[in-house]
Amino acid sequence: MIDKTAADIRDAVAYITHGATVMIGGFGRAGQPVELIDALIDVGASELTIISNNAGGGDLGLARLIAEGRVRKVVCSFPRQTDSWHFDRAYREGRLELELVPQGNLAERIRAAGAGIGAFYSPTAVGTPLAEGKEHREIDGRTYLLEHPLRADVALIGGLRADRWGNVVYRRTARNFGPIMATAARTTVVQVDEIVPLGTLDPEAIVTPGIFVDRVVAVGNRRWLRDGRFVGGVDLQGEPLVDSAATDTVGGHR
Amino acid sequence: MIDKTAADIRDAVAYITHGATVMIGGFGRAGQPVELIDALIDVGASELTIISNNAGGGDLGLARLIAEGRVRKVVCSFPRQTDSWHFDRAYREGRLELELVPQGNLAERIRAAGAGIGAFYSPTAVGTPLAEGKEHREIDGRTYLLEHPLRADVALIGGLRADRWGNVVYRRTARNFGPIMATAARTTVVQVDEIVPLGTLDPEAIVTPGIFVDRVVAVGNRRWLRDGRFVGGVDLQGEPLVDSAATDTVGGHR
Amino acid sequence: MTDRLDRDGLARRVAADIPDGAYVNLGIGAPTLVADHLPLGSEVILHTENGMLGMGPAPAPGHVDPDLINAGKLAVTELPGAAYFHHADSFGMMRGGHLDLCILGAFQVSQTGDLANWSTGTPDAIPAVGGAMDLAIGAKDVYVMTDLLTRGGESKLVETCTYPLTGVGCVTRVYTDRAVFDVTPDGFAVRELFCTTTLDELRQLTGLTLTMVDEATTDEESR
Amino acid sequence: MTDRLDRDGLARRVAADIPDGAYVNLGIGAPTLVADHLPLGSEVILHTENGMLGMGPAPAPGHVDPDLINAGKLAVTELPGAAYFHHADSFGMMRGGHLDLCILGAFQVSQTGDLANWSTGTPDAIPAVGGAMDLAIGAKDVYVMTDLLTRGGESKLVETCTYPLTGVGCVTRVYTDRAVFDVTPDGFAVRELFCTTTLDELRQLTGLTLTMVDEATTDEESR
Repeated sequence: MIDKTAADIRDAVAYITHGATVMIGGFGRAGQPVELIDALIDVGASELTIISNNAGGGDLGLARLIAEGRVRKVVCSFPRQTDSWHFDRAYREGRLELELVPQGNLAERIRAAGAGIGAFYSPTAVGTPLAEGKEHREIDGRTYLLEHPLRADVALIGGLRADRWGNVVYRRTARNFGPIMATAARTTVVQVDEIVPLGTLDPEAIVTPGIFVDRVVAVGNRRWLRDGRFVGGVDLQGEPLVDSAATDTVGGHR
Repeated sequence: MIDKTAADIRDAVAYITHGATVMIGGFGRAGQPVELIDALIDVGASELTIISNNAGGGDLGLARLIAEGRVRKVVCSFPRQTDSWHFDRAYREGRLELELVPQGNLAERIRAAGAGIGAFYSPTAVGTPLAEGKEHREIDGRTYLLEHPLRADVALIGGLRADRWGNVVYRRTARNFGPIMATAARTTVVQVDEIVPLGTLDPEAIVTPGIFVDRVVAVGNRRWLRDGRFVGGVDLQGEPLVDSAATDTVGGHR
Repeated sequence: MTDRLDRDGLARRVAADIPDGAYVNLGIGAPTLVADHLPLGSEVILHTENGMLGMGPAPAPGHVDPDLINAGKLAVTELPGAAYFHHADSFGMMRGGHLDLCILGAFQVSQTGDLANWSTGTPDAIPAVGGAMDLAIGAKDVYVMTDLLTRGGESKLVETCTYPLTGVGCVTRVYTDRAVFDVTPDGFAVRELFCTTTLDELRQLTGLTLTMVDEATTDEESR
Repeated sequence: MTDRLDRDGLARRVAADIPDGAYVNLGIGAPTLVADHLPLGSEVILHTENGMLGMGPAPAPGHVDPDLINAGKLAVTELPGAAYFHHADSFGMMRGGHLDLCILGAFQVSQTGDLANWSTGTPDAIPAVGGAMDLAIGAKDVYVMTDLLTRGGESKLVETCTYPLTGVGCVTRVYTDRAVFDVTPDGFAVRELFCTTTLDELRQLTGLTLTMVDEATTDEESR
């Protein structure tokens, strides 16, 4: 019988070792597996390379992992947030390496790792500073850059519901990087609000089939989601967004 | 207001012209848009290049299109079926060109076209006759072949339900090539059993978002699915499979 | 200041040019405001890079769903007909040319349509690119929405960008507070002047040789 | 014929080696039979290339669902826990190395693990490859299940394949009606003899220098 559920969240991340490469799902707070990250902090691994779209906000989750000095390098598209003070400080003090990847190339490189693609040609970033050092190739009159797969030792992902086979569904825009990261890591661990009996999830609506998942752990309602102000965004000039009730001052014309 | 529903199935395929490249969804009969193909036959386009996993079975759908002499070339992975007599004859008589593509490369090339990938390196078919003429490249100690996107003028797809925005869900293994073909054609036409009001389809379970779809047309219950014997398979030696009730003689040890 | 449109006026002007049924991505910052001015009864389907089509406006206070945000990480809502998908699918949608239009902010736009909007190149800044480069090269049309001048009074329309590029030759039109510009093979052409702004003023402010769009041949020239 | 296993016996023998919880693709033809012999109570999750995990056995007569078929286009059923996905995802699953095991038929297997199972190279045959090449290079282990000899009496285990290849060096084990063979750096090693078959007989039938697997070092040598 297959049972991928882990009763203790620390067991689910226990094998993450010093120097590991860890993918962390989420876009801002949505989909960020905060409880798994907390467990990872407890377990004690350090010198980690983190692959994630952002570099954490506020004082919890990925931000806390960085604050605790566990991260050596971040591969991401958008580290700069209103509340990314922990990343900002570590980066400015030179304690953290940053590899900046355009968001679409980040996603496609992760997908390529999971799908066994050796490399692919992307049109994104041609002619920009982020194209430097990359192989250029003209195909049908358009220039592309050669991009390589991004793999990880472990992926930590936030889902909504899972069953004991490791089938996972997500919630709204919290889906984001979860489904592709699940395919690109040697070990994939998913936290969900709830574990449901096998056969409960609609087979037509399962987003991550269990084949990509090694451990699922139920964390209940994620109360931290509603703690404090709902922040994390930044405008084009890097200025903080205020909380969402005040969108009028946010969507402004600068 | 957006309304992609076509009342008359012939209107949905009217712009398919002489010499067009047409993707046709389906794996065997599952997901094959038979009604759309019938309409295409009525409309009269010929000299078509067809991209489809199989080359039709029995006397309807893609098989009938071939029988009517409308097809110049087939790009597929597995033309040989128990009941692919129309393809077989046209091919043997030299009336039809065949480009054989391993199924995974076929799928990934279609996806690449839809996702704006210039080309990609695939490990499939290395060292086989199907690698001939392709660029080889070693990446991290493994050999890959360069594969290019496969595009079409039109994709004809069989789904289960759609709404007026063109959002589509599929049914079981009839999903197969539909979602990727929808992304890879200039014009995508989907036949469904039923068109449902906007907002009825679960946003978490929509497989093909309407952005990829130009026309949807309701065809009701597909009675042809249950016409005649359920055949179409072939064993490793190319011998016909008999109907499914007699699996005992099919799954045999040869 | 009657020589320029205010931000709402500009957002309304941009919105008026978006056809019914278009699939549109609104970049973070000013472009977000366009959503509030789409013509009533028209269905424009908004894409957000973090995995959604059919994005609705900001929720009522107290109805924030932390799992439902836009690319700027602001709370949004879901319209009937919405669909969710993962990040590789979302960016495949962009890169594959399926979006009709994307509206972005800018630091600079060159007369050949180069866009600079992700970095001012200052050495102490923390670099962040997000989805800007994918959007710039992916959508069928890329419109820029911005003030014509920086706070320091410099023109954002330039001969050649001095800031690091986001995309090459990707911008097709620029909506500013003083005028609308098409990017043509002959450089910027003024499509529409706002308020009391004149062509000569624009030439002075930008230092560029500007022409008026020849309406009869707009469609040919503006791409 | 007590010198070889019958097809059910062989399918049972293969099934016994599949661990609980494995993700397995059964090729069309003989390998399909393995599904009927999986140990009771073990959960082996079957993948079918046309977009499904958690595939169940053939339906009862009269319960055929034409939208629910396997790679051989035979009617199958859905187990609780099943999931559907499209073809690019299905083959990404294979190519990305996520399947533990794939069991294929063969025309020939070489002593270096090359597999030929899609074409006999006869000029009048209609070529068809399907997913064979993707499966061959994708799964963590590729087992072949076949008669040792062709109907004409020739060995399917060969020094070098003469038929067109499906994949290079991909086969890790071969289950035949007379013996089980591991593909090792030193060629085929006999893992198990069936019925009255002897090593000498196998050497005669195949014309190959065969050794017995050294059980103590199997795990090291057989990959």
